[in-house]
Amino acid sequence: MKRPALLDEPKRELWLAWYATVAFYSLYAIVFFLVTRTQPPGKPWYDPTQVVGWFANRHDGLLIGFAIIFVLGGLSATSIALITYSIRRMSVSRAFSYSYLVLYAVSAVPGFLFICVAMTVGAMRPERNPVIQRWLYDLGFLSFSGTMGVFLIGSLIWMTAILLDKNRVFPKWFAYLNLCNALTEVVVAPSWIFHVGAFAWNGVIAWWINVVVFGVYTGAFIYLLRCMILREDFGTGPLPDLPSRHWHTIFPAEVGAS
Amino acid sequence: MTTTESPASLLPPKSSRHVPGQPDMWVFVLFESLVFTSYFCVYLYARTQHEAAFLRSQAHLLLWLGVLDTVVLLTSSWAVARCVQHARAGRYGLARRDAWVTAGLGFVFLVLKIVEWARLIHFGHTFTSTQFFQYYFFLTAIHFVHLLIGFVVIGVLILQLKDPRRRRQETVETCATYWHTVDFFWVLIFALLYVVR
Amino acid sequence: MSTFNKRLFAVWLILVGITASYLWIDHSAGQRGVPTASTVITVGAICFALIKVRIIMREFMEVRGAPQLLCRLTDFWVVLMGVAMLGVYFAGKAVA
Amino acid sequence: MLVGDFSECAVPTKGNGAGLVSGFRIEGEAAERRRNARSQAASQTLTRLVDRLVSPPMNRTTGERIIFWALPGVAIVWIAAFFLFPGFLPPMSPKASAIQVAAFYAQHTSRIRYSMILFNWFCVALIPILMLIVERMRLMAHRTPVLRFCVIGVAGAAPIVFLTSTIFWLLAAFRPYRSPDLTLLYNDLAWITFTCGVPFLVALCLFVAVAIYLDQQAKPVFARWVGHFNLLIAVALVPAGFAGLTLSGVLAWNGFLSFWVKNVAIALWLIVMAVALGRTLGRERDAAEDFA
Repeated sequence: MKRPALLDEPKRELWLAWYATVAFYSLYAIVFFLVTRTQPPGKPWYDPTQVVGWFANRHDGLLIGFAIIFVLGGLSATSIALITYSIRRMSVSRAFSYSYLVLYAVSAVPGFLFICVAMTVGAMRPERNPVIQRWLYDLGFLSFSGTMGVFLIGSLIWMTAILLDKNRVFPKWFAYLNLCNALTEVVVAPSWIFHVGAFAWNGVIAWWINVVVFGVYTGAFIYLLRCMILREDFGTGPLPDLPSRHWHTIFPAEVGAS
Repeated sequence: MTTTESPASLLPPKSSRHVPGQPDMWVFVLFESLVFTSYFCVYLYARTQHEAAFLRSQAHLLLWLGVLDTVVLLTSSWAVARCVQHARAGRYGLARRDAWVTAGLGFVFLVLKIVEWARLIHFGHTFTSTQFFQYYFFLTAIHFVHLLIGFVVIGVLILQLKDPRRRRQETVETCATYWHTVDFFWVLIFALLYVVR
Repeated sequence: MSTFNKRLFAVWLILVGITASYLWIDHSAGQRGVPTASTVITVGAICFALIKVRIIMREFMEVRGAPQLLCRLTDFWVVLMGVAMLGVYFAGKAVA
Repeated sequence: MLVGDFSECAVPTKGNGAGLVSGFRIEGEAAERRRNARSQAASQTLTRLVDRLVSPPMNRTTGERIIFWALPGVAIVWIAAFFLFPGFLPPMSPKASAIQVAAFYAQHTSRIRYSMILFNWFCVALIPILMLIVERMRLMAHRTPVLRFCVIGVAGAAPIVFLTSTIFWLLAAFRPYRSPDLTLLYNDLAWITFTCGVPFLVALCLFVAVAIYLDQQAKPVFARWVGHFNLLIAVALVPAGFAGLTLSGVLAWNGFLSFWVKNVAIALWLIVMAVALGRTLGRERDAAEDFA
């Protein structure tokens, strides 16, 4: 009997989770930006008839795209699990890893389930009363953009864990990047207040700049999680450096410390 | 400018030149500067599109209060810069005094800001009243949040200086770098909100 | 060795001086409470602010004692911020 | 270990020779202190371990048995709620007009309310059962707890989907005389949440399947076929996600795939996983390399 190489790889679970994370974020971006075209978001100032037009415009995209999320959205748990694992690998209390796990497990429901349900229900019956259609439109976008607390506290938890960690699981600059990400969750709050302008849910500040920060942040942690898996030695002390000779370009902080 | 023609003797020798604080903190400084620059750009653009309306709202700000804010924060920055130098020289008592001065001045700034907000809201200028005040309250509030984080940072600094086993010059410098960043963000915000015409 | 650093004090004086000069700019620009748009003041205020930022970085943040890379990087950043802000300002003016 | 001690200690390193020397002295003392503390902690851990070994092994499993045997009770409530809700047998048609839907809620108000209150109470009872699976996963021959975290990550969200749908159903039945358009809206929200809300269940089945496949030991916790079965259930749940696409046919929320296949799959999953869990309950926990 031939055993697949994956089964003998000690880091197999970590790699599976990492590839699932990459797959999930790619899928998420494709569905939200290309299939449903719900990102960049619709205009918050649309009147009911314009909202009906907006739904009509992307009818199939909304239904198919969000159906894909309905099926595969649960894969978001892989990135949460991997990050939880990374925090557990740090020399900090378990309270941090469990907090992160629960916070982000909670975040899935308002984070993407509400927009999927609201937009599907809206696209399903184009003939529905336009005022109610706009109600669904608001529910979709505001629940998606305005779900701030879990990500704010989650990022701060991760940041604190990295700063306290002595096992060098993540570089400290990423902790500060967590702070930047947490601050974007503060910046998005005015989207609950304004219908027009830079602070509305599609505004330059509340959406565009935040999305860029979030993109940088997500790209950084996916890359750093990969580094962590490569460096993982299944011990409890400091993680060894990357086996590459260019590691010091990636973790400049450790040069001074070691 | 005064900065470039400094005597070479005052600078550490080339070989021992080091990044102040964790290099990682500089990633934050540079990244957050970009984020703030993008906010400033959005504000400046909005300004040019509605110049008259912005000027009319801007006239309700008190320039001298802004100048006072700035001077208070600059002084706090000066204090934390002295704190770093004292700590480097091993004068931890003085360093701690300066850290407290920094926090105290930060607190004065905080109070000034709250008074200013209360005054504006009292006269009916709120987050939702005009476009200028939208940006005014947004920029001052996001800076306020950075300042609140700054208090945590100064708290860490004071704890570090207190406990001989924890004292690390690197952490002291890292904390100071954060505080200076909050300071220079305010310098920019002040110029853009109060002075620009 | 004195514990009072004269250099830092001088830096602080300069920074406060620049800040105070804004009062004078403001005084000379407006016609008694009626502010008018002024490109000169806008550009001047932004440039002065950026000079202050550079002084803070160099002196307070001790970049002048840092490796060349950080010196250049921070200088580049100051220029970048200036170019971005003034660029958007003039672009906005052109559009308006 | 040694490296850890070094990094823990506060040593001013930058170009300060004296600091370095005194730093090492401090380091020596601190390390001594730490070593003492550590040996104390080690002896404490040992006592705790001994406690655990001499106490009857039943202690730990009794609680798990209670949770396990609560499952039939919970299942009865679920089945009761399912049959009590007038909109399931047969499932309400998505093609019904607002007037028809409003009339339905006006006519069956009580049965809708009581069935959904029941379901609201007990849908989250899924969580303790999922935690039993998580505890089984501890015994699997995995190197890391990542897959367990994956299951915990979806365990909360899965029943919350059902919870949300009960809220919409209860809202629809709360004021049956309101504008029919609004009742239709609540009805749509409830049905779409209930039917399409499978992402966490699909992911759960996939995670359990992968966990079983990777459990490479002489006596695996779950048999291999349980993994295959989980994959099959995951596939069976997929069509339900597409229920929004059509108002009639097999994919519609009252259709063969989206309603019958999906709900039968969930029921089957519960039954099969319960049987599989029941078989593992008494097993010793020594076999696994417990990384936690």
